[in-house]
Amino acid sequence: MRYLPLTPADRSAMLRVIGASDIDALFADVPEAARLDGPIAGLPMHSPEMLVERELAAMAAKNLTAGTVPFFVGCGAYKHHVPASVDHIIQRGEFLTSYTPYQPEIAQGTLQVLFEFQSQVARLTGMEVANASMYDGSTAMTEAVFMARRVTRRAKAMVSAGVHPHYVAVLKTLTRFTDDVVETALPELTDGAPGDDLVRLIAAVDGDTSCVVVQNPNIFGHVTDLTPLADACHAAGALLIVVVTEVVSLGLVRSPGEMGADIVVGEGQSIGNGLNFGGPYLGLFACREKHVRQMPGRLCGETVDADGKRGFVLTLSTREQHIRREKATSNICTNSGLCALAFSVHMTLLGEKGLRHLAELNHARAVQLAERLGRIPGIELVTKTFFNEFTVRLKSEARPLLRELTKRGVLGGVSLGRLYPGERSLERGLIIAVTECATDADFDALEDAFDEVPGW
Amino acid sequence: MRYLPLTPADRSAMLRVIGASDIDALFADVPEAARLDGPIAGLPMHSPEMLVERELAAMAAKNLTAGTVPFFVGCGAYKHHVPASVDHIIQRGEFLTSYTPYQPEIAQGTLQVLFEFQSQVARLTGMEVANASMYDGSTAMTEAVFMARRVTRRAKAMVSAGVHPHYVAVLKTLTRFTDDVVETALPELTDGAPGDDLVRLIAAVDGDTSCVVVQNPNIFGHVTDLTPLADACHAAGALLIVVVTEVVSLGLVRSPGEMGADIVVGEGQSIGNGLNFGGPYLGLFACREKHVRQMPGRLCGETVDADGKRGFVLTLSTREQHIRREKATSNICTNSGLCALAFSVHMTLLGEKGLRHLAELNHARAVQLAERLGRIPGIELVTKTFFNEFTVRLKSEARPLLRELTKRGVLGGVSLGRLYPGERSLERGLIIAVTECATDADFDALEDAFDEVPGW
Amino acid sequence: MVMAATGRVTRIETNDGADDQVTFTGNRALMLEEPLLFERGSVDRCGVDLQPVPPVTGNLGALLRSDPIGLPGLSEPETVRHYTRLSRQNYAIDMGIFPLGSCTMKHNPRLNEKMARLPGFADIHPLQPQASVQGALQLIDTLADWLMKLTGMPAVAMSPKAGAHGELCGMLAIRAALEARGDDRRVVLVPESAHGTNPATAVFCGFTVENIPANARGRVDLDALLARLGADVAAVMITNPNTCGLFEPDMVTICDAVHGAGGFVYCDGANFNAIVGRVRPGDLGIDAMHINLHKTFSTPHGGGGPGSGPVVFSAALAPFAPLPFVRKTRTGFELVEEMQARESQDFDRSFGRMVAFHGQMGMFVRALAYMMSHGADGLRQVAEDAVLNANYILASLKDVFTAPFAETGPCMHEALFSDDFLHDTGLTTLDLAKAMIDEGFHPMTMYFPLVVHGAMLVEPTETESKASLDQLIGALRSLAGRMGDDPAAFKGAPYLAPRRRLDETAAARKPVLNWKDVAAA
Amino acid sequence: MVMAATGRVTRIETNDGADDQVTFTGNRALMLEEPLLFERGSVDRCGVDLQPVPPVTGNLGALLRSDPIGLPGLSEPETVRHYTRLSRQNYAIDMGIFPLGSCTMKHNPRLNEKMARLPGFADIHPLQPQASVQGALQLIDTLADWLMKLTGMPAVAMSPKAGAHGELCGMLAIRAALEARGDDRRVVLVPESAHGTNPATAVFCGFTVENIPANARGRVDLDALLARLGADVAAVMITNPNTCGLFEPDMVTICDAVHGAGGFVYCDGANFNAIVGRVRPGDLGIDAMHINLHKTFSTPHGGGGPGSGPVVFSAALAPFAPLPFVRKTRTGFELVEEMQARESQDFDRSFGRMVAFHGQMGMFVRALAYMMSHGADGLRQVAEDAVLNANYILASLKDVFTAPFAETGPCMHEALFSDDFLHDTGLTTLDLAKAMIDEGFHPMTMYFPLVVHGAMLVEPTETESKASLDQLIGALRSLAGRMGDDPAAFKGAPYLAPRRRLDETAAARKPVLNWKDVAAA
Ligand SMILES: Cc1ncc(COP(=O)(O)O)c(C=O)c1O
Ligand SMILES: Cc1ncc(COP(=O)(O)O)c(C=O)c1O
Repeated sequence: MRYLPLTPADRSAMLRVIGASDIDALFADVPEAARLDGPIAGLPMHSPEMLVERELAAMAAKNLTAGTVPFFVGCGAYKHHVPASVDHIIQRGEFLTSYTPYQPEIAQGTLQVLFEFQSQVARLTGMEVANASMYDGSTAMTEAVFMARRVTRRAKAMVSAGVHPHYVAVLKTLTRFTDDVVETALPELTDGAPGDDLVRLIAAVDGDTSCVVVQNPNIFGHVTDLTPLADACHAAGALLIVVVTEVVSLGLVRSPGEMGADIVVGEGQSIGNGLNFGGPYLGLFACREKHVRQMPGRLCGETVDADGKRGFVLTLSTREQHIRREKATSNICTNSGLCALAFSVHMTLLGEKGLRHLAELNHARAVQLAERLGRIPGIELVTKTFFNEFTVRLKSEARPLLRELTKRGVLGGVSLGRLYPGERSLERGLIIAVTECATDADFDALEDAFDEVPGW
Repeated sequence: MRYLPLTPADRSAMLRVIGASDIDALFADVPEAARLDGPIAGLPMHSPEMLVERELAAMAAKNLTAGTVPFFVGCGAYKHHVPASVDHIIQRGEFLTSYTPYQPEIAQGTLQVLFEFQSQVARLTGMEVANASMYDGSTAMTEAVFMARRVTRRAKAMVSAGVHPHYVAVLKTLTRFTDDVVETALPELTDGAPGDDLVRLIAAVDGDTSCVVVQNPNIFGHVTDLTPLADACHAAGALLIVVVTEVVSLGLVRSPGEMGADIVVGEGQSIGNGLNFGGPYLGLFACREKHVRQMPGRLCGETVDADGKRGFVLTLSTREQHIRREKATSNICTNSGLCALAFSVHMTLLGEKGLRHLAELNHARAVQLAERLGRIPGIELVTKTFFNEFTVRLKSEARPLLRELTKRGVLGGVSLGRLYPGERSLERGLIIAVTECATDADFDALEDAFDEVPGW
Repeated sequence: MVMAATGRVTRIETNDGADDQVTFTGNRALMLEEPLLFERGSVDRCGVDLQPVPPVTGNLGALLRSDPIGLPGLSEPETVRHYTRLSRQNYAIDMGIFPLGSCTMKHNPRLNEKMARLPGFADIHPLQPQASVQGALQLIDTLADWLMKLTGMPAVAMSPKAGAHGELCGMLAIRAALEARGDDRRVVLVPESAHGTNPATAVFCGFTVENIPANARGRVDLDALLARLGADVAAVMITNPNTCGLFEPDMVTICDAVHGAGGFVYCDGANFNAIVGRVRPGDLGIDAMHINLHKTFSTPHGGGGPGSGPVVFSAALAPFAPLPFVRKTRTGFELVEEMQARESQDFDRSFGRMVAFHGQMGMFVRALAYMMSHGADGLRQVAEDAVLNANYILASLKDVFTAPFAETGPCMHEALFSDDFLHDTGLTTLDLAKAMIDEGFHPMTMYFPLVVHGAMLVEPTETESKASLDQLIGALRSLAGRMGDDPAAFKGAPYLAPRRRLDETAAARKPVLNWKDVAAA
Repeated sequence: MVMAATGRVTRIETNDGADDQVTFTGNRALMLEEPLLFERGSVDRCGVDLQPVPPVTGNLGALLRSDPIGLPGLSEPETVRHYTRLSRQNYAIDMGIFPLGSCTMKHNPRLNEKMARLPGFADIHPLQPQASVQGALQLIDTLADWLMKLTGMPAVAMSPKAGAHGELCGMLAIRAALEARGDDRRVVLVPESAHGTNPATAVFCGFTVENIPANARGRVDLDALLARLGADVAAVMITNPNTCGLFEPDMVTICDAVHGAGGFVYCDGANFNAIVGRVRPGDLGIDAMHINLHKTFSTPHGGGGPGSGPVVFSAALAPFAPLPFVRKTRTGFELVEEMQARESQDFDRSFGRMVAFHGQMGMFVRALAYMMSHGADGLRQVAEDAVLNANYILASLKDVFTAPFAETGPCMHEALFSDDFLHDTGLTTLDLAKAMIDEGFHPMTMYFPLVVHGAMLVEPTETESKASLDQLIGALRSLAGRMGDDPAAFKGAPYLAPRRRLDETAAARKPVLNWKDVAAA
């Protein structure tokens, strides 16, 4: 087998050194009953690279890829162009096939990248410190709520109706068996939605509240000024947790830090990482320096070596499971290191100038499409203040319409019917994302598809 | 522009250091009349990576790719499966973006690879020394004829009728303005063709002959024992030059060295390199040690460093243009280094065991297809002794038939009509190549296509 | 360090710390110093070209960001060079043996990377209509089928993002199953040899953890375990093969006893690579086990992640598995999300969603490519060669290092040593590790598991050749010898790496986690 | 060296050659020793899996190879590691500035690599029916159009495989043109500063070469050239900008004079990168010029190749251009091969085919991607920045090195220095070069061109940042200073590279070009 270096001759020579009669002797501890005497039935035998490639390519060919069709799907994962050099760099064996940098003297490459990544994320979010990544945005948000509890010693988390429903679901799952209290609400498919939501939160935040969790831009694409909410939180001694699912927005929109956030979590996929059908993605986690010892996940810090040269190491590990075990701030071990590298490389290529340009381009294109769709009878624009994603109310249910658009080779967005199954009040909502990848021809194709589908 | 690091600020700072008023001052030597005052007209301006990618992908999409259709085209370029690890390694920046190893202390990677490559090629061809590559098989053959002239001080090269017509054309072009004499003949579309050809050559080789050039397997796929020819050459004091256009054959067929060749040249594309519409390819060049100082191209040799450690350097450079100028053995400078690396990596993955297996597989599949096609009325098998490629005589002209097959999504081979334009005696010949990539379904598709095309 | 870019005179660190040689750049030939991105780049540099922004008036008004962000950019050439130089300061499996016990650093086939990048997998959105991603759902279903057959378990949850996330998945299912029968036992028993994620996970979902000691043979102390079982014990989290690299021979007994006492058995499957194809954990009686695709099935670690941690379940826990999951239908494949689940009988007891989308698709593709390449026969050989290599290491070093459990018989996929052999040298496992760096090796896992003193856990994996093992063995024997002769030299190691020994204490005392322009400040 | 694999004790080479430190493996942390493939592998090892061979009887009989071939194999993990380790012993443009004059080592964009690997370009056969490769022919035609417009020439031959092959193409066309008018002049004038391929090429197609001296300003000695022109002079081969990095100001005069005397002007376009977008060689009156796509248009050098050397032609030479070539038709694109050419009036004078197929498609894709990315505006900036960088180097070093032609004004894309400044040190350009290696740089081109003594030709290219140039300048100034102080140290350089200075004389005296098993022998 091509991945196995040992030859039959090697194996017998080694068995001799070990003093074992045969390979079975090494599995002597396995109870008789559990020993398998041959390959497991019902599975194919080994296969040449060429045939494996053909079989997988055949599966891949059955999927409609974002790059080949008019594409407007968002809601927490976005189609952006990733420069070819990003993929080249993350495929360098020294990055791809290394482990967590536990031996810093021969892991300065990974460590410096993490230090640079943390510094980029801190600036982007307007916070003081960021960690070396979490699994994704949804798990990062849950970790933030737990961190807020450790910081405030309070159990009640209030979650905005504008937070991605999958994120809320994850939080609910993880708090289902703890005594944490999670208060949330359903969004309404009416204009200026976030306003009411924020009013509700500001009114309700109290001395039992550990944190208020709000997403900006929110699930409908609404962008809001969170300063009043931050003030209310701080007045009540609660932390404001801001969730960002489209990090490109931070090139154009005021940062959560500037608006008063205490913890910022986000999904970093948009920068440097592909859609990958949902994973691997990149959880961003940043906060105020004063709370650093309550942070989950890995942290890379600066230090010096025996000769006084600057170097980097993993630090504050006493927060982590491999040292602190049941007292750890989180159980996370493997994180999203390589996705963080891709993010950092892409962000380096962009730089502040490129990021602002990219963000402006995304916004302008979204505004253009929103105006075009707004003119179509049966489509009402719900989101008035947005970045690159907005919600419309259709004259009929959105989910079946989307299926029709798909048949016409257009991926038109995400239906609220899929995100909020069974919620009649939302079923006519459609969320449309527009990035730099969408061409005018794609806009035309979307409009035409709307025309073609009979009476939705 | 993304590839240009200088900022406007950098540029003016540097101009100050130089003491130049502006950039134009640096182009002062250019005659007024020839100065362009702006971007050249009729060409597009700079373009984002994403748009360049789309434009080129659109062109690529117009081509019918070997991997997606039943494919039987050969004649000097072959579709083989190249393991993914080969491409990964040749994309390592340290290999991809380095130059000819003129500073050996920091080019040991490239140099050791070349030494290993030379050693692999020598073994494969059955020769004593091989160089570090030529452009491709056709130019390597021409260089071999010139080398034979230097060695024998004779001017007449006799070329077998079985040599690839493009190779012969290149030789004729390069000798058109020298006093070299090239004798050649047209192949005949009859059985046992190479026999007659060899008889002719054996009879004709004489004291004026510098070399006899023969291809094995020949253009029709015939494999022949060259020993008698080698004896005749040596008796006449001429060199035998053997051309191999499908190196995989050397895993199964007796080596040219064993048959008495003095120089072996070949096209190495089959191992490690893709079809690439004809280039870049890999010229192989090997010979007897006694002639090494007459060899063209680069040679890598073993030596030691100041501490006595083994290392490698380019050597015998006094043969080369950068030292010897008009007295050089060849004008070649840039060669096919990276293609040689790909060849060497793939050959390392195969090893002797894998190469023999691959060759047996190719041969067996070709035999299977030949038998199937032999049973089709209107198709006559011309080649009886072959490796993975054979020639058939059709009941009508082959070239139009191939176009018909192409319309049906089958790339059925190469017509002699294309290789020998205007030669009526050959126009019914079709050369069919079969590699490990061709499936039984591909065989069926070819047969069906023959059926479908009306009355050829 | 800013200076290094423009060239401050710095000394070459010679291997003995002397400074008889100087380079202006601080570089050492091919070992190049690289400043921080923040020192190299600037906010006005850019390595991308983008279409012009169409002239439309935006709608963000006062929400527009006005503050300088402070993100440096670089042109593409500078970017490629920055990261290429940094990468060269890393050790990696592509460079040599990476014998980190418990981490399973095996060869990462490049075919897998190629397959994961097929647009049909890499360029599809998790929320596309299901009709447009049937091939992706088929791939997940196929991988799930492999995992169930290899483990002999009836169900699998694919969405967990890594091993620890898989543990969470398994323990949540146990919590849900207990709740479903109105049982609120809270104690989870964890052997002291367990990986840190086990206790951390248990606590994360509201359990309380109690440790079970290891016996003199490096296995779970069966008597202690049985003695502790009772009405308050929700589950036992046990690693098999365990973190000493040993198979738990009493696994079946333990499972029966735990079940008998009304509890569940969670198996940490991080070491599944030692037994894949030779033993099906399901045959031992476990209830749940996560599988690190980034260990056993060779998806690359990428310097810390991403991973993927699918969890297989027994019939008892299957109904509580998380959402979403893939189901085969007459017409094709269906991604079962909330709504359908509510409707369907058999899944209405799912404990819910544990991640935004459907898991680590990119890792699924790689793992399946790896499984298909090996096949059922190859995977069995994987386990055998992994175990053979580890025992070869154990047999070749047990006379120079202390091998606490060698007397109990062969090990599985990793060889455990303790530091007793160092007692009279004044040196530690760490000193040995740093000396290995100069020899061109990545050290083994240090100080884990906690059951032996100064643990050194060596996991060669099946993708190391005999020659590679012989070189490691030779070097370790040579070091063991030299530690006696010249201990001082070891305290100073490493000498030849990009950095000498780094001060981790200083880093933690006053953490610098975010670049601050010293010049500016 | 076999031993290194299994671990012979070898000394660490410290920077001062002392041996106070030892590693067992011979490795120096991340700088790893790697034995030869022939020492690592064996004929029974294999890194591929193939379908079984169907049981058919072959037809090769006595032609079957029976002898052992002696080709070692390795498993995939060992193969990836072997080549990864070797690669790390190379310097490359991805690691730092590579200022090899005349070689134009500029950044190689990864977009170009990606595009060249699109199956639509990489997986098509040169002999497929033309209807099945219209996109490929379109790409060649598009690239040809760019080249003609950038050079201001009416025709281009795409098939030459590299620069020297392009020279051959151009000189063959000149030979054919002369022959067509029954003129058998044989002399080709070549400036002494010319690259070695120029004279070698001229002789290769039957010309005799005469050298033309350079003048004190580093340009062709116009008077000498004019004086030599006459009825026997077939052509002048001239490089512009020339290999001293200087523009030939008399180019137009020269072309007129040569034409007046009935000869042709071949221009070596290897330095086109200095003027692309600022000057069209066609406007200077030349007849033929090759373009190294692997220099000006950034296709990677790959450690020695492959390259690509299209040749542009004047109207006078166009009819003699080689076959095959691409022609636009009403319906699409046509590859004009022999037969059609015979039929067509305008191409029946082609000198024929110079390579088996149609040239370096893989390089064409990369070069076009590069051109489209830059656009007409960006390419002009390329030339300007290349020239600016070179002049910055010249201005920053001319006081410490000898810059023979600095007084004549600015240079173009490369700065030339001679070794006069070394006279009293007893050191050579080579010693300086080897010392640069320890500083982490690839040296500049040494001892070329031959017109100045101990030449050092520095070509930074436009893809170097100012910071990168400043570091190089700082290091060179520092070295220049130290050469006086401690010459001995320079004679021993390099100290920190994978190898110390290598003995090239020994290598040539008794060449070892093919591995022989010393053990066996
Ligand atoms: C024994 C054991 N359990 C659990 C884990 C955690 O897995 P992950 O890092 O994928 O979260 C690891 C990983 O190191 C492990 O070795
Ligand atoms: C001035 C000059 N002419 C010609 C050549 C030959 O080009 P190639 O190496 O592509 O054959 C070179 C390449 O180094 C060169 O620098």
